[in-house]
Amino acid sequence: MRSLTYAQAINEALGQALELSPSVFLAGQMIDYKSGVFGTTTGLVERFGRERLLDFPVAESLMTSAALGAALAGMRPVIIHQRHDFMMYSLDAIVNWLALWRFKSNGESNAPVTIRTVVGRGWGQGPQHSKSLHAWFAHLPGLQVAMPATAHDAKGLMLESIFGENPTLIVEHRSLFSMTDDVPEEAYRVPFGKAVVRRSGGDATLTAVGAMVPTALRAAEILAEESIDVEVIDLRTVSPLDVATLCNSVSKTKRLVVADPAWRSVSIAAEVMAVVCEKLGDRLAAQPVRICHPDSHTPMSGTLESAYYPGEQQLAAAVREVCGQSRRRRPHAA
Amino acid sequence: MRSLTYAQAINEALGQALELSPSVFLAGQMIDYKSGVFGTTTGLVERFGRERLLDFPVAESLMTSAALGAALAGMRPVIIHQRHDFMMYSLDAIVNWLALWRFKSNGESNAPVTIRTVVGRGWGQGPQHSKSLHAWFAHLPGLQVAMPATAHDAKGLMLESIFGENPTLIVEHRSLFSMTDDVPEEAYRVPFGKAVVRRSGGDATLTAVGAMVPTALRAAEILAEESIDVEVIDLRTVSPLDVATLCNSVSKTKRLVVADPAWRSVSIAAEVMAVVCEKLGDRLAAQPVRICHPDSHTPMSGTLESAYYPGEQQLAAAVREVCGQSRRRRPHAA
Amino acid sequence: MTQLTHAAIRAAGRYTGLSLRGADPDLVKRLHRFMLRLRICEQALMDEYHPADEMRCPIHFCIGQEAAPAALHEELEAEDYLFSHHRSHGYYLAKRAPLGALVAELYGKETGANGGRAGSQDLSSPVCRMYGGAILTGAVAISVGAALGEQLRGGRQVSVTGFGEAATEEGIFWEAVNFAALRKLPLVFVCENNLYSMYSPQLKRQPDDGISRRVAAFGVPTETIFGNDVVAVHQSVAGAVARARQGEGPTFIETYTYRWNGHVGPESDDWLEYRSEDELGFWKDNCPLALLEERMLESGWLTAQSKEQIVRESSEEIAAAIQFAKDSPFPTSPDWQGMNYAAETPAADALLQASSSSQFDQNQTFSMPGPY
Amino acid sequence: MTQLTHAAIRAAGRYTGLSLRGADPDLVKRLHRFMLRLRICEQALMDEYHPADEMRCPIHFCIGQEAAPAALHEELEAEDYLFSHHRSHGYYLAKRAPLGALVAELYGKETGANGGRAGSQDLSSPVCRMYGGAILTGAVAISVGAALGEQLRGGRQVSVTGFGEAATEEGIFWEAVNFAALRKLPLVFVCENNLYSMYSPQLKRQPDDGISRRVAAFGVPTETIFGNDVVAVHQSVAGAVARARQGEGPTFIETYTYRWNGHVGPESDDWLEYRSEDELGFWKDNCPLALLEERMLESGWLTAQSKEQIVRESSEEIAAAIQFAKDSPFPTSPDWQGMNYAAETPAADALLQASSSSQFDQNQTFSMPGPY
Ligand SMILES: Cc1ncc(C[n+]2csc(CCOP(=O)(O)OP(=O)(O)O)c2C)c(N)n1
Ligand SMILES: Cc1ncc(C[n+]2csc(CCOP(=O)(O)OP(=O)(O)O)c2C)c(N)n1
Ligand SMILES: [Mg+2]
Ligand SMILES: [Mg+2]
Repeated sequence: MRSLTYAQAINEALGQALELSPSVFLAGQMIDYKSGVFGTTTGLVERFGRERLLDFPVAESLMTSAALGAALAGMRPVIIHQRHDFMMYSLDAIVNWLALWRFKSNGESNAPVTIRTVVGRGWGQGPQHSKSLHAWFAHLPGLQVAMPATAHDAKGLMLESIFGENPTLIVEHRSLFSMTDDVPEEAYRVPFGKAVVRRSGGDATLTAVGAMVPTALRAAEILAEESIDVEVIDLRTVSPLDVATLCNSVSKTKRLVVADPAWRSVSIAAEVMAVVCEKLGDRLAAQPVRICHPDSHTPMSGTLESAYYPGEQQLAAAVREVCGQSRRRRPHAA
Repeated sequence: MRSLTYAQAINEALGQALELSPSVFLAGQMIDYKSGVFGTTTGLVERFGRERLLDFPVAESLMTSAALGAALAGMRPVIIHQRHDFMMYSLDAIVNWLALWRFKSNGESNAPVTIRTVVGRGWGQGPQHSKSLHAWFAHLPGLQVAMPATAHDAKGLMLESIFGENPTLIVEHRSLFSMTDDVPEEAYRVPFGKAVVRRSGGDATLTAVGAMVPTALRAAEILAEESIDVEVIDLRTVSPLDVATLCNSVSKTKRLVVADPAWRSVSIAAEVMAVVCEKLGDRLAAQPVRICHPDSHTPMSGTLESAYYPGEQQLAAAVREVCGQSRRRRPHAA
Repeated sequence: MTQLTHAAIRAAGRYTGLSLRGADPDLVKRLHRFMLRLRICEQALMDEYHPADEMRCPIHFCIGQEAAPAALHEELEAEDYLFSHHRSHGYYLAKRAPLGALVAELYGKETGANGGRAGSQDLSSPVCRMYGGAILTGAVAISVGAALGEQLRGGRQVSVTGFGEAATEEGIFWEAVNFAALRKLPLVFVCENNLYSMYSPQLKRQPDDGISRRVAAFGVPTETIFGNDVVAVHQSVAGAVARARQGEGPTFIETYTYRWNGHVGPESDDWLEYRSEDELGFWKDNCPLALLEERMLESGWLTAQSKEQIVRESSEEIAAAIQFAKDSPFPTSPDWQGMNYAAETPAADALLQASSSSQFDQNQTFSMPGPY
Repeated sequence: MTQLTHAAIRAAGRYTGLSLRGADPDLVKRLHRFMLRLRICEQALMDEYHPADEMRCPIHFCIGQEAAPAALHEELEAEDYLFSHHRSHGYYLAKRAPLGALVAELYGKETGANGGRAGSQDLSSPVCRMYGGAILTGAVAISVGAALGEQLRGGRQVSVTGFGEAATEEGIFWEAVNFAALRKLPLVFVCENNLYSMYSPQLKRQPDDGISRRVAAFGVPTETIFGNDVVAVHQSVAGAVARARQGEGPTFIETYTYRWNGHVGPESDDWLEYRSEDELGFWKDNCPLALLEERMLESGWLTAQSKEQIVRESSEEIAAAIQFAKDSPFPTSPDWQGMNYAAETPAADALLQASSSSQFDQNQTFSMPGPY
């Protein structure tokens, strides 16, 4: 099958969406230049023109509200933030309006707005350019949150969001843009709320999201050489969360490690641990472990960045810990 | 000892802070009228004048940034939001500036700003007037978050925040304003990160926060009549979280119920379950349970409000569940 | 008056400018009827509010501010968009949304405009394209998007947004003005300057009484008018809506008016001493209904009898609406998930293929992004 | 030129207005030296950036925009506040913060101005009261607070905030202007209008080239000036700072200028074709240094020799700073908790009593709050 980078897959999804329906338009700063938000919009303005790719003023808050308003006029807007940090200006629009639009209209009016947001990690982006607040948005009713880890899912979740009826946040990690995957040519969908088992194993469940998925897979490779058999789950969307896939795996392995590229406290990792413990809390063979960023803003300096971002070795160590903690008795199949 | 309402205790704390230091000032809409934000500022303008109680324009974002700037000039600002929902406009100022001010200055500059925010629950406040996003703020490094449940703690945490060096959010539930407690007259402090055991018991740990604390205590009374002995923990601050007090209790009771007045997913309740399971996850006698608001915006209608907000009966039922689930063998003391 | 301001209006004494010369009598009668009906409905709701205590939600009444909704009622098409702030009832009725559903909403009933989910301050009627909300200036920003959507799809509909003078203190207001001017959107701003944000007077919050001047500096045409002259308000609104519909861009209308009732709820808040009896008296003396009725009586377009009939009909209408609300059932057994998320995906079903799954190559290396 | 705009400046041809008449030669020499030093430092950093790839952070250079920082360098006291956006180096040096610490910060070293935590775009020097940050307009809003703090405590210090024309698109900018005007704060806004937000020209984002007109409508005095005439910029800044210090309120200065380098990083971004060679050529021809040097050479305030000396000294200084940065250690073993939270509470320790504990009465009933 055809291989595309994550950035190319997004670009293709956007191009197909613009083709499929005249109600789709994109808005964001500098989306109509060749640089095209890391290549994800490059070439689209030549095909669709400036009335479908709006280079928006630096007014993130209005951009979000305007997307909601345009949705009322039948449009399916996609708005784009070059950094997740920039969209902090738009939180009133999201929290008080977009996410509760359907609710306050008693289900009569939906707001199919897609918000793309890029997490800046890398090359000393520093504290105002590398946040990822996916935990916040997953706390919020009425909004869906996707964190595609592969080019395949980036395209399918983008299309599912644009042509779905709920407002959606798509969190894209800059470090994933150059990674490749098989990507079908047709306009296909990846559903919300369905995690995928990226690797099967019986010794421990390693749940990861977004940029931590490739890291988790590398950790699993390391552990395989030590005969530790890890099941790697890619959540794909953090709202809704696929509790069934999670619990199926943990009821088999009885051991859980969660890898989440975000601050540790009150994170998606905490939620994953909570939903698993709610169901299986008296049947775990080891205390669950989460591997996150420290509860600290992101430092610019390379040495501090290395200490800040966990890698495959830390994940592997965490899995060894949950496996070694109790006797290495293989749990019976659930 | 002297009894004050929660609102009176806050009023006294603010008055004492204004007296203790000329660098303290308050800002917020309509704080200098007799209504005084539910009585919490009534009478202060007569004592301290309009240059220390600034009736701010309807510009929550600027108010927050201006508080930070004023702190750089040596002030200790207290800003006030009549509803938590209104401060959504100020999130850029908090997330990208206030909470990371110390960090980005490498510890050279602190921002002692206190943000008071009122959660509106009750009398059909509806979806834009009853949110409580304390989970969000507890996820954020660099910010402290207090949720005083009693008049005593409301005063002590307010003073500790105003004269401490870290930016702090104080979440006040409107339903607590009329509740009384013993409140010492002097200007005293209540530390951050110290939970309090409001009632001891050995059968289950019931952890509550803010407006759920009185509810939890009522649930404990109900259960006491059934000879279920509940330990009620009032977290008091959700950032920092007092993990030691939590784990001490659960290692004794082996059973955990968390009551959190907020949406269920990715909540403080999830974090409490996560920190407990991280330490004790393979030693629980029952799956932990959280009692939260549903993952839904707040309806206005009274019948829906009643279904939305959990009460003491639901808490009691949850405790019965965790106690009944496994054999009622009393765990040995830890 | 060179520049219209609240101070200038007070200084000029009782308003004498309302003129029916050249006006269409039917139009004037409709404006009058709308205002009188609105007044009677609001008064009935205020009277009913407390003794019964069944409308369990904050309500911001609009007695004294009937003119702008009346003008909008006249000019807006069914498919036009009308956005409102917390003081929503006039705007709701301006879009011809049903009175019974309004009152039932206040009572939190399933038959309410929003099934009792929203209440007065978050009221909307999507089918009538009226959308309100309590967070200041939020709906103004959304109204820009509806105008943008119409412009992008080449529609003929106009977007109108009504709000108070305090809404201009939120930064997003100026983002809205900048963008509306930049794109010449089919948008009408209606700013009801009633002097107060709750209890705080404008000059405590803004450097001067010159909102329109500030908006004009962005290149948006503005009109400042005495807002209790419904004929003048209607004329401004009609012109602005027509220009917007013809693709001539946005207009900002500032109507100077005054709220008689307390900021929220039916009871007076004058114990807070934020406004003088004199001031309130001046504005009651400049009642938008009375100013119009004086002229209509003179010209014979209104008689004691014809007024009495409107009063009777409106009173009966609101009484029936209140009864309807009281008789309606409360919502039960909420489906929280369905209330917050749509389950169906008709567009995606029609346009997209089913998902295949991929074979992600887990051995490829992670490349840390470069400089920017 | 009636109204100064980018178009009018281009149309007028090469600038001829720079005049040294009546100027203090020492002042002019200091302005020149500052600009030349800044130019040389930025150029050296640009040259060093890529071959070495050791400055691992996004840097927004300011070649061509040296005049405003030079003017501020001249007028600000040590205790005055200076706020900056992402393009921070000129502002940092304007507050006399040490060059070595700047460069070490870019290299992410422990000896950096912020210990390598912040980098170029989030740079600050609290001890010199210079504060930057990369989120557009955020620092403008904070600068209002510093001015408010000074006003409330009766201090004499002035707050100055430097930013680009795009910062005025964020709503919070207008909240800042409204409040600064309302309270007549000791604040100076310095808007460097360099025509672009990254690659997007002003007229693609704003209805017209009239930011100052919009600000003036809030009652803030404004000055629009040709920003590459450092003498004019200095005069404006000096007047504004003096007025602010005397309690006469805020001033908004818009300096029309141009950035020679790419938006971010040392490499050209002209492959994006967002600006013409002609336009860049025009502005290089109107180099703020060259315009000044021509007049200084005429008046004998500068000679080839004296310039050569500044070049040599500055080159040595930046070379030493780069060497210092390279030789400095990287930060190690981070204390995440301490980096984000202060552990000490000196004020609370001094002013507050130890906590007693209370006996909360758990039997009191919960009272659901009333209407509002
Ligand atoms: C973001 C936000 N901040 C504060 C409030 C509280 N609030 C409700 S109404 C109001 C006054 C609004 O005044 P104005 O916009 O002039 O409208 P009016 O009530 O006078 O009709 C305020 C401040 C709010 N609803 N939203
Ligand atoms: C809130 C926010 N949105 C977007 C950006 C991305 N951004 C960085 S610099 C820039 C352009 C700024 O232009 P201007 O303010 O004119 O300053 P200049 O770069 O021209 O000096 C933008 C849009 C940002 N830093 N912050
Ligand atoms: Mg008003
Ligand atoms: Mg610029």
